[in-house]
Amino acid sequence: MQRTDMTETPLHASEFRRIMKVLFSRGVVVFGIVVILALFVTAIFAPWIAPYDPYKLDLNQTLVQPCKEHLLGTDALGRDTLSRIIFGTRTSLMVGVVAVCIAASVGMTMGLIAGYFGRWVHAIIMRFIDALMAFPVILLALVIAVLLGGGLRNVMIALGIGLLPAYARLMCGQVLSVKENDYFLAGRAMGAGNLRIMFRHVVPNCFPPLIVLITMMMGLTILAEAGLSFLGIGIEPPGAAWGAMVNDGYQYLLTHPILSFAPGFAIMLVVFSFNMVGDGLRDALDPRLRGVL
Amino acid sequence: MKSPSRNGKIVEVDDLKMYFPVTRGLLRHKVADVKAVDGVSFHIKRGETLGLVGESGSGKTTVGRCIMRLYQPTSGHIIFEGQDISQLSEHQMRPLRSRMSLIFQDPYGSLDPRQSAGSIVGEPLKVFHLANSRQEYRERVEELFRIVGLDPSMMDRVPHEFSGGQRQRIGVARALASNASLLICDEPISALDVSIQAQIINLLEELQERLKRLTYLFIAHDLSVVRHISDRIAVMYLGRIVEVTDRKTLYENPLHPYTKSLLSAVPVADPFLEEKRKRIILKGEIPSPLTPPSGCNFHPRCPMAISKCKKEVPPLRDTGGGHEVSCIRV
Amino acid sequence: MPVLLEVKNLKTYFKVYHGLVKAVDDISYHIKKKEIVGLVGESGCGKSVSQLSVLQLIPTPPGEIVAGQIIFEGQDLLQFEANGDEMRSIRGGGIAMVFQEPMTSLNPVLTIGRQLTEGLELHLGMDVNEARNRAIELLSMVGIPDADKRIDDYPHQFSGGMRQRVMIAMALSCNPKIIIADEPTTALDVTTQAQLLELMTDLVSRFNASLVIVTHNLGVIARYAQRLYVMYAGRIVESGTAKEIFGNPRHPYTIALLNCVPRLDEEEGRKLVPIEGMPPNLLNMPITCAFKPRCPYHIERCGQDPWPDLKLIEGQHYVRCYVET
Amino acid sequence: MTTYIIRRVIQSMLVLVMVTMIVFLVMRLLPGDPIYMLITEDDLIQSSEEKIAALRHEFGLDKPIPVQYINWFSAAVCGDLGVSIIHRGKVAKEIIGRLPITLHIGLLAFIISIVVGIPLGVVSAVRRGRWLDTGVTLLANLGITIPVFWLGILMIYFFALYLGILPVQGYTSPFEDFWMSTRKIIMPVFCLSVFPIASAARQTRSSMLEIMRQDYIRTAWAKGLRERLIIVRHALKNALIPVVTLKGLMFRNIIGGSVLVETVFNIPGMGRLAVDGVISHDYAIVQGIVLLIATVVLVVNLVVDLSYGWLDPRIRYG
Repeated sequence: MQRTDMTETPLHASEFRRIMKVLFSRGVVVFGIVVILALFVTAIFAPWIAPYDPYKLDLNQTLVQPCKEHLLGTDALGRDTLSRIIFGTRTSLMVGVVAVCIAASVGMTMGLIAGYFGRWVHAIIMRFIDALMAFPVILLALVIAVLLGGGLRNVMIALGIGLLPAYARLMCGQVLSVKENDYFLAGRAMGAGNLRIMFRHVVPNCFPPLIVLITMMMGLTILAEAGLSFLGIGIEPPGAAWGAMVNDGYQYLLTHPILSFAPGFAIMLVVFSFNMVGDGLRDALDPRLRGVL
Repeated sequence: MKSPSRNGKIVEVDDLKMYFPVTRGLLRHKVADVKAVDGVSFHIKRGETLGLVGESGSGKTTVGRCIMRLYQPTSGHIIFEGQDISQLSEHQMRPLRSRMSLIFQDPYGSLDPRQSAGSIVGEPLKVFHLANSRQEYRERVEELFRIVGLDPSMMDRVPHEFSGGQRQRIGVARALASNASLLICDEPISALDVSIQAQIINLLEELQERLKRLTYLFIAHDLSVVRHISDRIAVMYLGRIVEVTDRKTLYENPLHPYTKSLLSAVPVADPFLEEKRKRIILKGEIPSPLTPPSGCNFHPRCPMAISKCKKEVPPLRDTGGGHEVSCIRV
Repeated sequence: MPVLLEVKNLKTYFKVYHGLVKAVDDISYHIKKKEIVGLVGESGCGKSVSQLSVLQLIPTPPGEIVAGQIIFEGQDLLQFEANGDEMRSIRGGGIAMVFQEPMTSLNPVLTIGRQLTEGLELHLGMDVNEARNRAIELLSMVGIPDADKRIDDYPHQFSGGMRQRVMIAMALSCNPKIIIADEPTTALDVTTQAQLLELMTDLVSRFNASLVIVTHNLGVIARYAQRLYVMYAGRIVESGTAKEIFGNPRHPYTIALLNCVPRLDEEEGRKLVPIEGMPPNLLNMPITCAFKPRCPYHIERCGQDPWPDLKLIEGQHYVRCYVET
Repeated sequence: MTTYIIRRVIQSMLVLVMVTMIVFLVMRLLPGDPIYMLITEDDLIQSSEEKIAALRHEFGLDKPIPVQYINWFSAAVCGDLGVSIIHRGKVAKEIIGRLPITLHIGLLAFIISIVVGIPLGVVSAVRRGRWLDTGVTLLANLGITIPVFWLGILMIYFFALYLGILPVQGYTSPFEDFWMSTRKIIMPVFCLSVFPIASAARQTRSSMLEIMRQDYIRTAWAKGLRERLIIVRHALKNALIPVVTLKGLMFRNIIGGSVLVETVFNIPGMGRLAVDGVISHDYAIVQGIVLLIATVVLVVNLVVDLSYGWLDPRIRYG
């Protein structure tokens, strides 16, 4: 009821300020933002923050329980767990950012083309997306990564392919709904070309939900990367990845549970933060998206 | 007041038909046509306002969009400024699009929410390369803002910072930007608050007085608004025009039974008059344009229908003085 | 005729992000038995909220009925718990509503029959068969052909006008004393609108019920209502019989409203007089007259003193204005 | 409705063909000679160039790609997915042996996620803002966050190693020893169902809140109905429509999760087989599994989509 009642009232408050206010009014969102900022800082300044060299083996100091020198203990090769977790932020973030960029750019382009041109273009692209969606992301990424020959770069490509359907579908749906609006018709009525309509009117209006999806997807991507590296795929030893650390620690679970628990907790913290910020952004940018994303 | 022109007619529509195919079943084969517009002929004189009135499903919006060539008509001719545009390609249409503009019903959906008001109004200038410099572009946009009664300092705001009435002014400014001679106003006020509607109606009237050669096709469902703003009025029912007349005759001497019932359905804000008015309440609902009735498609609801009405499609004929009606009983 | 419903000093406020919206601010009105009353105003003037408040259907939060009394058949409805048993027996049973949007006001996944019979089973204690037969009867009463077949259809299989007929049947089903129709025909075509209003006023008198028509369309009021209340910015600014108000409008807002809409019977060349400015923002409103910024007649006092009281002109005609127009 | 079903079935078949094409092309076009999928390493050492060429001809690998695809596809339809290197047997046979294990755990997790997740979401929406809602929302947010493999390890540490009330790992068929089987799958099923429960609860909650704002819910209130009736009869069915879409996707995620969970709990299911296949470059196995899983996912999606028709009359009569 109130929604219609308020429509005649021009909003003077700045949209940006309102979004910020909604975002920062929720504890978990602020928490998430802080964690994500800390994550970026840690990744950039890892060599200065980490107390030890994460790659340095010290066979005199293997499997040390948490103590003053090694807050989270050391692993079977005597490497400091905390330092390896700190360096692991680089792996997680890089995979997350690059894979999301790949997925978003390819997926959005496909969705844009499918939604804008409709008909058989839509049918072919969307059936292809449906086919991609039949494969579990982690399995698809596993296969692609191995076929491409392992390594971090290929994991990023693999996750990018695995996650692109979400972007394609969202973009396609957004384009279709934008096309329903009269301003799309207005563009055609004034004789604006396809490219102009697409990039001046359609694309900008698809962004709010995509920003939300990208944030949410960062969490999912990091989670998937952790799963892959848990299975032993991705970064080559001795590089540090949280998933691999959980797996390495698994065999010492009975005596040194911290080796598995600590990196796993790091994964959870980061993914949780991205999810919460994504939720917050969704509610702030466009409450109507609740339930869609 | 109205400026004369060569043949005096800016638009001539001749036997326009617009059918939308309906597909069904597995292979989405065509099973029928929605006869949205089914043989419509009319003309608009330069500088006048033609009101096109009808209920939802009457095809009035489709007529407007056919003239704008947002649809490819199934058959018939549309002559705009002496040129038959009904079969032109999108490429051939493009230069003509600067000569005609559309004003939409929904002041919210018709403005791109991510663009500033200034760039919405200025977009036709860019599309048609009407401004030679940034300076000229800006001046032109500012002028357009003033013409429609908006403060040019609001150019950088986005649509949601405007009220419904102001948004509709932006829509009018955009329609005027390319110096169009024909404005197709598709229900331009029905989404606005009562107290705001008059502002837009008056704006449209003032514009026509100031820019002499401006012609309106005013599409609406509200007879009193159409009668207020139009010089002549065409009444549509189920894809056909049933009556065309000037505004005075429409109210004083309507001939078609549908026009009569439409007039009687509109209540007047005067209880003394309302007590005396005769009310004609139509039977049933407007049939689907998918399966229009045979003959005169108004016959199932018509209080005057005879058996002949079921068989023959009544032609639109002139009863004198440009008063055209399509009914054999008149 | 005895008074059936009396609303006294009702205030319904909404607490929103930017502040307090006084959607309904101290309104009083009454409805007599078998009367057709109009409630006129633009969108956002609080006319719908005031009606939803009667049945305590305000979404809480953000809305809240802050003060007032709603006396229906000797009981103050505001004493009842919002979704408690007493209130629920009034809803549909004593006072029924017809909403504006026929497209969204019916549940898309339930059959028309199910939506009609549930009220009958609840309020009139009918069993499944009785309720179904009564529902068919009601549907044909509101002019739905083949009611016995169409009762098993879903709302999307009906046109807008037909859905609104179903809504009317639903409202009438439990023999309420009052039907509140909130913009019942705004979303519909003119001829359908005429059909439905005609049907509704006819059925209401057959059922011996009263009807409240909430609308922005002065013509509808002039045609059907015996009395009306004009609302602006959450307040009643003028009230009286239709003939009193249309014959002698006294509040500047009522006058402006009459002058700004085109009329079918108007003289050639008549100029509309638009109401300047915009409808008020109900957020954090001043205590002075909210129409003052748009009012051509306003005097110094209007911007200083709080809203004037309603004062009697003659008969039942009241107006809330400092200025003698 | 019939048209709808037939159209969906045909659509799914088209998607399935697309799936096989993707699998085939990925396997063929990526670096690495497919011939190595067909001959074992021992053979490879002994084989001469001619011998490989002969094999190539025998398996039709010298034919153009489309022909190869058709041959491969017709073989796959008949259940011939090639020969596994490590397992030294028909791939199809190997996979069929593992499939029931994965489905046993996966389907249980899927059902649990529906039975638990949706009511949680409903309750949370109805008690919006109360402590119950806060609790459910927090748990759901954690549930979509926690890495399954890590959760598995936590549970093993706590329930198996620390408390010692559940077996650490492994799998026993329920037909062999039902009690043992159940005890062994408790943890894997729980791990697998956490994410789908959480996302179903989140989706149901937000969709319920959205529906409760609709006009027809107001109509129902105005009729004087009881809150419980409004929730169950008027809101729930509408709210489930978007949830159903999500559940289709969820099944895919469960199968994906089983790759990790089977590794953690050392369960000899398809996921484990796929990981082993990938690590030992046994492509025939991987190809077969991917194909089978995609098919199963598509079938489940189809069933889910058809249940739309039951929920939404607009589709049933569309």
